[in-house]
Amino acid sequence: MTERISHWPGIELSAADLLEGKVTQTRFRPNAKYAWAAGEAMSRFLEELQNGRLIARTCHGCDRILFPPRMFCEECFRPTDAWTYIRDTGTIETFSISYLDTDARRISEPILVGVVSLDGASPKMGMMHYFGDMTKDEIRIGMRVKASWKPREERQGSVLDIRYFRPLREGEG
Amino acid sequence: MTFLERTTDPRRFRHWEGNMEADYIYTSGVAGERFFVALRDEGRLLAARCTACRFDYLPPRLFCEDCFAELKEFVEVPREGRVTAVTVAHVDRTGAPLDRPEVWAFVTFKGIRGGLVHRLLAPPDRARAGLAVRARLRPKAARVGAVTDIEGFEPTRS
Amino acid sequence: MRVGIIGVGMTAFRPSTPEYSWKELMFEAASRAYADAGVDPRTDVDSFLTCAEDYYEGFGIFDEFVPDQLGATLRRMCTVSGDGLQGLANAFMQIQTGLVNVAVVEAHSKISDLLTLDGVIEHALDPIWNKPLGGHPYLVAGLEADAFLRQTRTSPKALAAVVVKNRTNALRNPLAAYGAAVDEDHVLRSEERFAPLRALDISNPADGCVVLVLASEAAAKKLHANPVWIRGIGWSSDSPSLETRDWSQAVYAQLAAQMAYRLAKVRRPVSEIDFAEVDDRFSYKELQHLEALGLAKKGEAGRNVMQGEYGSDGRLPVNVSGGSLGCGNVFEATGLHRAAEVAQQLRGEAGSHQLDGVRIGLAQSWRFVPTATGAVAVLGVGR
Amino acid sequence: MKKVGVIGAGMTLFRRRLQETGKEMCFEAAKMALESAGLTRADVDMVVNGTAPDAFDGVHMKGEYLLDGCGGYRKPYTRVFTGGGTGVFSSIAGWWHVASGLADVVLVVNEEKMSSCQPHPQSVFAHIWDPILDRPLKPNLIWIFAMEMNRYMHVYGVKKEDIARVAVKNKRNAVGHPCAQLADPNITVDDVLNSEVLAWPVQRLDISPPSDGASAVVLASEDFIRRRRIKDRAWISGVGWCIDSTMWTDRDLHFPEYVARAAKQAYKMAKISDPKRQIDFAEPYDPFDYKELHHLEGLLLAKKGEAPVLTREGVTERDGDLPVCPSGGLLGVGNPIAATMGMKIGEVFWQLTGQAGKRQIPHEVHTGVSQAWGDLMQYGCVMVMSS
Repeated sequence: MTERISHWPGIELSAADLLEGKVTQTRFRPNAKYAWAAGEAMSRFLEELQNGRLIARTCHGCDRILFPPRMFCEECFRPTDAWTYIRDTGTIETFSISYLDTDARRISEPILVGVVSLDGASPKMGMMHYFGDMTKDEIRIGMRVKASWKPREERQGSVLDIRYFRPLREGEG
Repeated sequence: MTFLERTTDPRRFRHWEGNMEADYIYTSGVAGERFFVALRDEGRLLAARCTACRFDYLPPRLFCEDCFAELKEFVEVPREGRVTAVTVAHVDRTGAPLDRPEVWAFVTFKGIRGGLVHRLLAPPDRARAGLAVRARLRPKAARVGAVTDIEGFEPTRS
Repeated sequence: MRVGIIGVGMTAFRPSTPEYSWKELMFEAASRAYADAGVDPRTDVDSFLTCAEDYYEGFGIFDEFVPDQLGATLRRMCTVSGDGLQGLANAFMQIQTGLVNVAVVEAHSKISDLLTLDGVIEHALDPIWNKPLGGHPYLVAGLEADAFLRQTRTSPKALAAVVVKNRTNALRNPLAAYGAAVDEDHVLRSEERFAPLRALDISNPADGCVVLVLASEAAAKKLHANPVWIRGIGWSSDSPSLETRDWSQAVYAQLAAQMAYRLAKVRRPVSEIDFAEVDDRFSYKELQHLEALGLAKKGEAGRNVMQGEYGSDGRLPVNVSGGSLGCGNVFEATGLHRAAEVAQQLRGEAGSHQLDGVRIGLAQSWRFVPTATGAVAVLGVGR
Repeated sequence: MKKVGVIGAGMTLFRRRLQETGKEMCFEAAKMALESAGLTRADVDMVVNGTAPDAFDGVHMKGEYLLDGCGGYRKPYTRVFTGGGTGVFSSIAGWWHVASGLADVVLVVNEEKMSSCQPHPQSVFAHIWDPILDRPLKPNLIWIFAMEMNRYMHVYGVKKEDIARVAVKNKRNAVGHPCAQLADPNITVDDVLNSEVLAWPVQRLDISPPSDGASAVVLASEDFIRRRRIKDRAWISGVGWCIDSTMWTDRDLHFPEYVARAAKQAYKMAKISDPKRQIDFAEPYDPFDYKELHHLEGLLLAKKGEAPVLTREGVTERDGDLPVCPSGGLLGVGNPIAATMGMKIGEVFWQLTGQAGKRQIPHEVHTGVSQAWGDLMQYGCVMVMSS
């Protein structure tokens, strides 16, 4: 192809061409707003977060404790069996030290974020969250952590009812 | 059904709000750029000619959707067109009721494949297919090179 | 190789479903379909397809949020960004290759999660030529309805007859969201929206989910199923550009029907098709589609509906389910709902709206405003 | 099952911003692909479109919007979408259109116009996460990669410099690619390691750039290829696709099991029992440098944790025993998500038919594998092609 084809289509624009309107264009912001029904499992999950607890569902088909909770087991394809609380302590499975916000803008104080597998749920089951009360040099995979909850009156039924996961202190757990 | 247990207190069901919004800039593209520059600077409407299929496209296109030829030749669209279909909208773009209904038309031009969907600058009772119309443009100074440089189509005689 | 539908699962269609997440709604329809087919999705199904569009759902990549509730985890699964009948067509092709023996097609609407439906449909308009004008996207349907009525010399009363028939039919369909004892007066005195269309000419949104299980003839035999055969399927699109598409007829439906009839060896649709479920998300669309499908002569569908030919006891029952006007607009699930309805009629399991002695039925869908895309499936039993 | 061949390919330049509308880009790529196969639109029976989030281009139902540019006017046309996996998946969908016997010739056209989205295409990636579990944390897309990369490095003790070698290799390979956005003949491992830290362990040069672009391939049945006496063809000998659970925080991210399952499906169909021996080169999905390694292991072309070693030893260089991303990949050519088909399917076709010009693998190759990855770290699709 490289030999046979002399012309590769595409007209490149600079940032200025586009952003300063040097080429004709239209601008638009869609009106796309949602209120996703949380349904059976997530409504209860959010309610329990507001209570300061983490809740899971058990599946007797595969004998797992599923977190985040769901009303059906994806492994067995059957309805899950019962609600059960799990602990708010766990282990850092992986993490990142992020210098970017959602819009790819640079921030000076990095965000510590990662996945925590939670004690009481089946192995490797957990959630993504922030980490705090630790520095970017201290955070490591395998670190034991515990949820730092917002005070009861500030909790709204959101994953943000947990501020972040902080290092587990000696004697805790 | 389906699940082993169900919440029966409707107050316990929650929902979570969010959006899928962002700001967009759409380039007019290769054929669009030709059209909108001519509209903005010269007040002309251009169609793209497919020499193979022997017709002229409005809106102009980079390619013939039928024979897939690249279109490079542009011709001017006749000033007068005809209304092919009309509708009277009683709600605005968000679905909210309008105080005064808006008239919209699909306008076609002799010898042109396609046409333009736009506002019909005529009262609802005059809006009908077959009406002869002409594009009313914004004043040159107010034109930016977009389809809104055309204010709409107005009847050629009252 | 013949391909048949061996399982049908549907939830009820409802204006909103706050007690279900989208996942839970899908799980319910899937559970019903698998029970109906007698299959275990974890071991018996080779491929899963879902039909969805991101902005309807509110997700950047909806495909991510599908496999668990269908039993598709660590299996073949994909999204067809199209109507349920396009999903059905792709499952049909997968089975025809011989690679897949049993396939599952899912389509749903969780449109009550979307607060700004008008805004999202507007976002489908051409961003350069149409969207900047600031009109409501349904004006496209208003313009097309005007062109249809005039060119076919159809009376606005024919549109009212479609609405009356379908909303009344829906009263006998327990799944329908919008069954109502509507008369002509209700329709013709309802609020004007996009003249000539009035409020009751436009279907209302509903939530719901439909899952079908498909199998090759050999696999169906192994599962002891009694399939409804997909005798023919077709899909096609006219120009996406409002300006260059054909405004006088539904070319997409005509081409899709040609393909489906060719595969089904249907030569004279009027006499060979026993009943039809066609897209009626705007009242005129039912008439326009019947003509495009060759089930009515051009310009005659309006007169026929007024004469009762499309009623449950008419010559060609159309939208006995209640259609979208009666069941609700379930967006990408529309075509799959119609295929499910046809399959249930052919199996004699349509309950209080069961038709007598039907052997071959047609399901047709359109991808709604602003598209010119649609699909057709011809389903049959026996032979 | 009808035998299916790839008989033509085309692509536009990949650039941060192109002036063409999405449908114009589609047309340019589709026209090129048809011309390279010696066909016209009239020869095409059906069309498949692949394009990733609507929210990049900023058009709801953008498959419908792109339809005429893809050559879909008045033809059976379908869009398929499996996130980043679409770059290979749309060709798999094209394959079943032909292999089923329903079509003789299928045009597959993929597109992405990421420059429409302001202030940055990254904004759109905020919507790919679970609205209740993830989105309240305001996640950035790069977090996904950072978390997966960190886990991979941790479990297998992989060093960052071995990962950086992938970026260097691919950006150098891209020097011969006429469409490349980020080719760099002089880049070094130190450049990558010294580039700006975005979300540790991910640095600026670990990442492929957002791009505008389109690509197209033409697929045809064996009957058609013989009838038209088409010489330049590569046969599709195996396809596989697989999705893992939505619940990505419930599994170990060190190994892409879903890729392995897809690969096993494709190898079984292609009658490949020993992929390391029977596959001559690979185009795995490389939006980030570590992903190439992750995917080589998923494709069973390296043992778990072994891909960095193969890379360090030069095995994956264009003149190595197992050339990987000879096109320059996403890291070098650019990453207009679905349109990366130009490197994943297009390049394998060009390599197998000896048309890759400056990028041609110097030794003889008969079998290549391409792979793409998508959704929330859960989608794998694989295609094996043979000359």
